Amino acid sequence: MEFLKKLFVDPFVEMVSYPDFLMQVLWEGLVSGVLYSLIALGFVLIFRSSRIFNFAQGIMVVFAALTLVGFHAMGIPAWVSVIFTLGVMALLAITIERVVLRPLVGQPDIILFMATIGITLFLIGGGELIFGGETKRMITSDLGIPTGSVDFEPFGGLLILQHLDITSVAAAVVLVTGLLIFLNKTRMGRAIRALGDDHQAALSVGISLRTVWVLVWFIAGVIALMTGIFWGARAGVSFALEVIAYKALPVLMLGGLESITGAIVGGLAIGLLEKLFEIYWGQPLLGGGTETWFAFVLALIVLLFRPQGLFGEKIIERV
Amino acid sequence: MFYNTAGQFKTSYTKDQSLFPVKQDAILLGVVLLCAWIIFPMTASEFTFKTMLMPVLCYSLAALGLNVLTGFAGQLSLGTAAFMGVGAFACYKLITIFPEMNIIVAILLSGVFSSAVGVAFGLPSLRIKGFYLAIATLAAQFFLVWLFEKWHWLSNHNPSGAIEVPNIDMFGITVAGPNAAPVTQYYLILAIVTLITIVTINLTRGNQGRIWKATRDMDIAAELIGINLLKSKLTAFAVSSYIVGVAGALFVFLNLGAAEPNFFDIPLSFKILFIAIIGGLGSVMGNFMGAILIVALPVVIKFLPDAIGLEINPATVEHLNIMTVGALIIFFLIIEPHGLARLWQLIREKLIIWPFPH
Amino acid sequence: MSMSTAHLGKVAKPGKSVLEQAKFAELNSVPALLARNAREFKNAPAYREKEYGIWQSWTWEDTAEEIEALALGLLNLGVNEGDHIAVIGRNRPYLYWSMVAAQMVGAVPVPLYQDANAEEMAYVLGHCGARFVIAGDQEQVDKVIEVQEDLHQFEHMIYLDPRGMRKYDHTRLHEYEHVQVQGRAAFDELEKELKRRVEAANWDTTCVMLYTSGTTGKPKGVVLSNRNIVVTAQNSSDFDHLKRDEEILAYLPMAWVGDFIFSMGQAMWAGFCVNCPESPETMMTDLREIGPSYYFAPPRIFETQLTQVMIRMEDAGNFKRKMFHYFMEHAKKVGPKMLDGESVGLMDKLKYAVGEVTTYGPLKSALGFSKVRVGYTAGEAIGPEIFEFYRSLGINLKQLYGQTEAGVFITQQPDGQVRNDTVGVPSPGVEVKIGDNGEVFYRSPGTFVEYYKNPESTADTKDAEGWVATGDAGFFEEDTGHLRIIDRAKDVGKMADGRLFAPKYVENKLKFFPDILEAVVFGDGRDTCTAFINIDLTAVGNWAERNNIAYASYQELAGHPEVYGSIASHIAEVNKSVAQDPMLSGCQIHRFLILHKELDADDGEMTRTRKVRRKIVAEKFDDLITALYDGSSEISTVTEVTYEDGRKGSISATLELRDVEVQADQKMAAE
Amino acid sequence: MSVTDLEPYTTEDGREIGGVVMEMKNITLRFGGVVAIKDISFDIRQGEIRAIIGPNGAGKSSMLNVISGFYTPSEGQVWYQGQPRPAMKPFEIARQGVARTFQNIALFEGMSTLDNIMTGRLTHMKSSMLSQGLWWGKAQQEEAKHREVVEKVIDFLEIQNIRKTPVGRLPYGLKKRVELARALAAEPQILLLDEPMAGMNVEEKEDMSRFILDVNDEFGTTIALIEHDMGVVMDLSDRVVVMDYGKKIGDGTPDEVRNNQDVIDAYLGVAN
Repeated sequence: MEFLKKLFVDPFVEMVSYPDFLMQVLWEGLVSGVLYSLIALGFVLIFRSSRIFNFAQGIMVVFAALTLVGFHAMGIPAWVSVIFTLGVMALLAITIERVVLRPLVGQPDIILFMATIGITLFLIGGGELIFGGETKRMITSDLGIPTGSVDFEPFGGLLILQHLDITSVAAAVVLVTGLLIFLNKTRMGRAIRALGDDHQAALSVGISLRTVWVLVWFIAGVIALMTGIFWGARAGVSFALEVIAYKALPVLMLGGLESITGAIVGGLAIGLLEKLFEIYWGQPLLGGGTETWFAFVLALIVLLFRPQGLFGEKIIERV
Repeated sequence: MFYNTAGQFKTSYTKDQSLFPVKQDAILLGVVLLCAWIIFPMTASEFTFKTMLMPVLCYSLAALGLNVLTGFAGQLSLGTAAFMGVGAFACYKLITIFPEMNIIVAILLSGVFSSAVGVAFGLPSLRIKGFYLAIATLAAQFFLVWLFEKWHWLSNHNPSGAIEVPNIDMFGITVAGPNAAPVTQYYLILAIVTLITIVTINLTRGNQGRIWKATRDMDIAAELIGINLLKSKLTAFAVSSYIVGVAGALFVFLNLGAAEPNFFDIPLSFKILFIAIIGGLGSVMGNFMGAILIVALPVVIKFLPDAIGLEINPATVEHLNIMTVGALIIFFLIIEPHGLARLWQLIREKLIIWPFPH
Repeated sequence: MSMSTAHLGKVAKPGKSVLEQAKFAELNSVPALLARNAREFKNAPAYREKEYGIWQSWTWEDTAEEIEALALGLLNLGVNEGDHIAVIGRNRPYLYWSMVAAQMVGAVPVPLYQDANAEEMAYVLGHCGARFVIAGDQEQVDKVIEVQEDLHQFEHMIYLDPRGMRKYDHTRLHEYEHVQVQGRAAFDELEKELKRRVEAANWDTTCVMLYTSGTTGKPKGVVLSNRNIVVTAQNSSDFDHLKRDEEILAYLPMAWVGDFIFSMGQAMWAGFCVNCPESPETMMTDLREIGPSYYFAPPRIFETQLTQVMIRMEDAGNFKRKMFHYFMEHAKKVGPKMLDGESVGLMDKLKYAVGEVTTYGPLKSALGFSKVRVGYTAGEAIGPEIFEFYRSLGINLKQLYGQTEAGVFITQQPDGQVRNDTVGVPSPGVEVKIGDNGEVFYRSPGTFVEYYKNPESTADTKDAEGWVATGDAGFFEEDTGHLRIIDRAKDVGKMADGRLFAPKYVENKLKFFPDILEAVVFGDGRDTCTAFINIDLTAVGNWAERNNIAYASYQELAGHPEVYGSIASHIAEVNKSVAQDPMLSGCQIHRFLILHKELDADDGEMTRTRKVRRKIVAEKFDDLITALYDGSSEISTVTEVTYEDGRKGSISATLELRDVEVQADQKMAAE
Repeated sequence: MSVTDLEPYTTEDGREIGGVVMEMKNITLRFGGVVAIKDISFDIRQGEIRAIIGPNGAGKSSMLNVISGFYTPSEGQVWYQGQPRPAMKPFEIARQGVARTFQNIALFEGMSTLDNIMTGRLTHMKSSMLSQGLWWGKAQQEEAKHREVVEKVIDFLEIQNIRKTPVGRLPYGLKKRVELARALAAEPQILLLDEPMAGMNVEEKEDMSRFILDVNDEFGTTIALIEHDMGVVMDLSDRVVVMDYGKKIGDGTPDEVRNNQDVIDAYLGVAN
C-alpha cells in the first residue's frame, strides 16, 4: 500500500503542492525536447530521402560543435567560425556521399546502417585526434547568445528561465519553420519529400539523387551545428554529448522514421515526460538516472500497442 | 588450387550433410584447432594470453551469440553488452550465494539468466520490426546498465557497483581471480568456446537454422509455410542471449577479473556488432575472424609506429584506433558487405575452380 | 499425397541363393564371375549411381541379390533359354543388372542405343526377335509401344522408372521392382530351374549380342560368347593391371562394345566399381565427384574438353592466363617425357612441380582426371595437340585399336610406349597380320562367333581359320612393332594417275584444327582431291565473338569470307604435310567448300557413333561435288533436314567454292 | 458431370475425385471500408484441380489468402475436412496440410535450393533444439530422412542440377519451380498455387502445366490455383470459379464457364 501510494499519489501531490517547481521541470523538459526534436528531424530527413538510418547524426552534433570551437580557438571571429563550420559540414556531406553512400547504393538497410556507425567511429576518432579528448567550453557569449536569466514568481514560487534556453527554443522554432518552408515551397524541398514516397517520381522532377543526398546530409549538418551550439552551451563540448543523439532514437520510434511531424511532437513529448518521470518518480523512488532509459522504455511500450508508431498509418500486409 | 575435390563423393545423406563435406576444409580447421589448442599455449606470453588470445575468444563468443540473433534470425540487436552484463552479474551472484558451485557450472548457468532477460526483451519482436526493434533493444541496453549501477545487491553492495572476481579453485587449481594462471584460464575459455561453437553450428545447419533463416529472409512466407514466428524469434533471443551471457561471464571471470557496470555500456555492444558484421552476418566462423581483426588492430596500430621509430602518445593511439576501426568498417562494407567469412568463401570458390575464372 | 521414404521391402532371403548354390566349373560366364565377386568381395562397392543427390551404392552381395531377384522374376514371366532380351536406356546399374539377369536365365541380352528413333529400334528388335524388352523410362517405353504392332515376337516389357506409367495398360507392362518382388516370392518354385540354367552356361554360350552401327547398310548383330568377353576382359585387365579398387564412370552408350567390356567384362573380372551418372547433363559434375582411376573416352570428348579449357582460360585474368600458358609450355616440353619414365633435369622437375600445384593439378581436378591411372581413347585418330595436352598434364592417356567383332581389343599401347600416330602393339592373346592389300587381319580369343542371322556377312568377314578382316589398311613400324592405321581399306582408292587415295588420312589431319569439326574428302578415280568442311560452331563462334563478327545462323557463319579464308589456310597447311609422302601426295586438296549444315545422324549422314557415312554424303550432295569439279565459283542448293522432333524440312543455300594452294610434288620433282 | 453431384467419380483420364475437402461458406472480406470479397461460396473436392479466375482486382488473391489463412474473413466461414475452421494463425493452418506458392516469389534468398525445399518439411520435423544442438544421433537421422523426401521432390521436378545453388542466383522460371518444390515437400492436403505461370514464357508455362498435372496425377494432391491466363486454366482444371469485383459470377466445369453469359461479359469479352 505504502509503495502504491508512493507510486501513484505522492508525485501528484508534489506537483500540485509546488506548481512553480512543476513549471520549472516542464520548461526544462521542453528545452531538451526541442533539441531532441531537432536531432530527430535530421534523422528523418536522411531516412526519407535515402532509407539510411543515420546513426552518425548524434556525432555530427559533437563534431560540428568541436569544429566551431576549434576554429574560434585559432583566433577566427565567432560568426566567421560558424560559416567555416558550415563549410566543413558541407564538405563532410559531400565526402560521405562520395566515399560511403555511392559505393553502397542498393545494399540492404542494415549494411547502410552499419556504415553510418563506421562514420560515427571515424568522426569520434578523427575529432579527438584533431581537437583532443578534453571537454571544451562553447563560445556562447562570443556568438552573442545571452547568458542571463529571467525570473518569474508564479504562485508565489520561483521560475527561472535561462536566456540561453529561451534563445535555443526560439532559434529552433525559426530553424524548423525555415525548414518546413523550404520543404514545402521550393522545388528542391519537394523533391526531398517526394523521395520518401517514390524514387521515380523524385527523379522525374529532374533533380539528381546525389544532389539530394548531399543536400539532406548538409541540412542534417546545419541542424547538428545548431544543436551542438545550444547543447554545448549547457553541458560543455565533448564526445559525452553523443548520448543526446541516442535520445533521438526513441523519438523516432514514437514519431515514426519518416514523419517530420512525428519527430517534432515525439521529441517534445519525450523531453517533457522523461523530465517529469525523473524528478517525480526516478529520483525519489529509483535512485535517479532514469533519463538514460526512460524514453526507450516509453517508446517500447507505446509501440507494443501501436506498432506503426504514433503517426504511422496502419500497415496492411500483402503477399 | 589446393582444393582438389575429385573422388570426394558422398554415398549417404549423413555424409553429404556432414560438417565438412570437403576434406580440405576439415584439414584447414584441424590446423586452426591445432594452433589454438597446442601451438599458441606453448608459445604465448602471459601478456599475449591476457590481452590477445582470451579477449579474442570472449569477443568471438559474444559475436557468435549476436550472430545467431541478427545474422541467422534477422533481428537486429544493439544491446549485446547489457546481456553480457546480465551473464557476468548472474555468475557473480551465483558464486556468492553458492560458494561451493563449480565455476564452469556457474558460468554455464549464468547464461540461463541472460537468456530469460533476452526472451523478455525479445517479446516485442513479433510486433516491432527492423530498426524499430533495434531501437527497442537499446531500451534493454540502457535500462540494464542503469540497473547494474543502481541495484547494489547485484554487486554485493560495492559502492561503485563493480564486481571483483575472488580466487576460485577447481580440482585444486586456481582458475579465477588474481592468483589464476592465464594458461589455465585460456584452456577453460577455449573449451567452453569450442563446445558452444560446435553446438551453435549444429543448431544453425539443421532445421532450427532453416527456421531462423526463413524468418530472416521473408517472415510472411515463413509463417505461411508453417513457422511459428514468435517461437522462432524467441528461441533466437533465448539462444543468442544465452551465448552472449556466457561470453560476458567468461570475459569477466576468466579474463578481466573485475568489471564496472559501465563496462557493459553501448560501446561494447557496438564492438560486438562490428565483429559480427566484419566477420560476416549469418556465419559462425566469421565471428572469430572479426574478433581477431578487432583485437589485433589496436595492437598493430600501437606497435607499428614503434617499429618504424615514431613516438606517439597513448591517447593518440586510442584515437587513431577508433578512427581506423570506423574506416575499416566502411571499407569492408564496401568491398564485401557480407564480411570476412564471405570473403573467404569467395577465395575458396576461386581456388576450387582455379585456374578458370568461372 | 505420399512420398513415403520406405522402399519396397526385400523379402527375407529364403535360404541359400541360387548363385551361392550353383557350381561353376570355371569362371566361364558373367554370372559365374558375379557369384565369385559376391562370395569374395562381399561388401566392396560394386555399383553406384548418383540419384536423389547422393551416390546410391550397392555392394557385390547386394548386387548379386538384386540380379538374382530379377532373374527369378524373368523366369516367372516365362523367359526361355535362347530368348533375346533387349535393354534400352541410359547407363544405370539396374540395366547392367538386367543384362546379367538375362544371362542367368539363359537368355541373350541385347543392349540398344537409347537415342535410336523408333524406326531404328524396330529394326533391331525385329531382327533379334526380342520377346522381352527392359526399358529405362516412359520415353523408351513409348518408342517400343509405337512400333510393337510390327514386332510379332515381342511379348513383355519391363520398365524401370514408374513415373508417368500409372495410366498405361499393364497387361504386357511390368514394373522392374515388381518383377523382382514376384521373383523373390517365387523363389521356392523357380530355384531349381534357375540353378540349372545358370550352370548350363559355358565358354561357348552367348554372352551378349551387340549391334554394330555399321558405316553402310543395316546394323549387324555381333554375337559374342562368354569366351570372347571373359577371356578378353581377363587379358586386358592384366595388361593394365586393373584392380578391385578402380573406379570407372559408365557414361558411354550401353549398346557399344567398349562400354560392355569396360563396365561389364572388366568390372566383373577385376571386381571394380561401376559408377553411373545422375543424368547426361550432370555427367561432368559426376565425373569430377567420382574421380575415376580408369577412364575411356572417344577423341571427340577429349577435344570438346580441351576446347572448353581454352575458351574458359581466354576469359581469365592476365596473370592466370600467362601462368597457364607458361606452365603448359613447360609441360609440353617435359610432361610426356616424365610420364614415359625418361629422366629430365632437376630444374625442369622443380618447375613441373610448381606447375603441378598451380596449373596441372587444378586443371586435372576441374576436368575430373585427378585420379586417372589409365586412360584410353579409341574409335578415331586423336589430334596430336589434344593427345599431347592431356599427356603433358601427367594423365596416362593411351590409344587402342579395336572393334566390336574383336570384343574391342586388337592392339593397344603399353605404358611408356605411347605415341600419337600409332595404335600400339597387339593386345595379349591377339594375333595380327597385314594382308596383301595392306588390310589388317586379326585372330584372338575375343573374335566374335557370328553375325546373327547373317552367315554371308560372317563368312565375308571371318575366314575358316578364324582371321577377321578389320577393313582398315595399316602397317607395322619395323623398329617399334607398333601398328599404324592409314584408313579404311575399302576407302583407300586410286587416283586417276594411280597414286593412293586415302581420304580418312587427310580428313583426320584436317580435323585436328579446332575450327574444323568434320571433313569429307573426295577424289577416288579423279585427277584431284576436293573436300567438304564442317566448321566447329563452338570454336568458330567464339572466334567470331572475340572479333565482333555478327552472325545469325550456322549457315551465315559458315559462309563468312573470313572463315573461308582461315579454313583455306588450314587446308594449305595440310597439303604441305600430305605432300611429304610421295605415295599420298595426290591427296592434296585443290578445292573445297564449307557445308551449310552440320552432318547429322538424324539425317543419316553419320552413324550414331558420329562416323561420316561417306557414300550417303556423296549421294545426297551430288550437286555440290559436281560443282567442285566443274570449276564454278558458286552453287545454290536445297537440302532436306530432319529436326530433333522428327519433323522434316529443307534449307537452301548458296555456297562459295574456293581453290587452295597445293604443293608441287617435291620429292618426285627432285628425283 | 454436374457440379452438384458429390459422389466420388473418376475423370476421363483416370483420376479419382472424392468428396468435398474444403468449402467456403459466404465469405466476405473487408479492409476498412473496401470490400475485397463479397459473399462468396464454393467448394473444393478431394483430388481435383480447382481454378479461381477473374480479371485484375477481382479478389482472387484475397480469396487465396483467405484459404491459406493469411486473411481472416470478415464474415462467413471456411470449412475444412467437414468442420468449420476456427480462427487460427497462418502457421497453424499450414500445419493442417495447406501449402502454397506465391505470386511474387517468396523464396528464402539466403538459402540454397535444397535448404529452401527442406523448409517445406519443417512441419514434419520433430527433434528438439537440444538434440539438434548435439546433432549426432537423432537430429542427424531425422535430417537424412527428410532429405530423402526432398530429393524425391527434386527429382520429380527435375531440378537436380541446381540443388546446391543459392536461390538468389536462379532465373525466374526456376525460382517458381523451387517454390512449387517447397510446397510439395510439405506433402500438403491442399496445394494452393498463386498465379503459377505469371511472368513465364511459353515453354516455361508448358513445363509448369505439366508439373501441376503430374503432381495431381501421381500423388492425387488437391490443387486450387488462381491464374489469369485463361487458356492454361481451361486446359488444367476440373472446375473453375470466376470472380469479378469480389463477387462470384460463375462456377462449373471449364465448358460450362466458357458458355456462361456473365463470364463472357465480365471477363472473356474484355480479355478478347
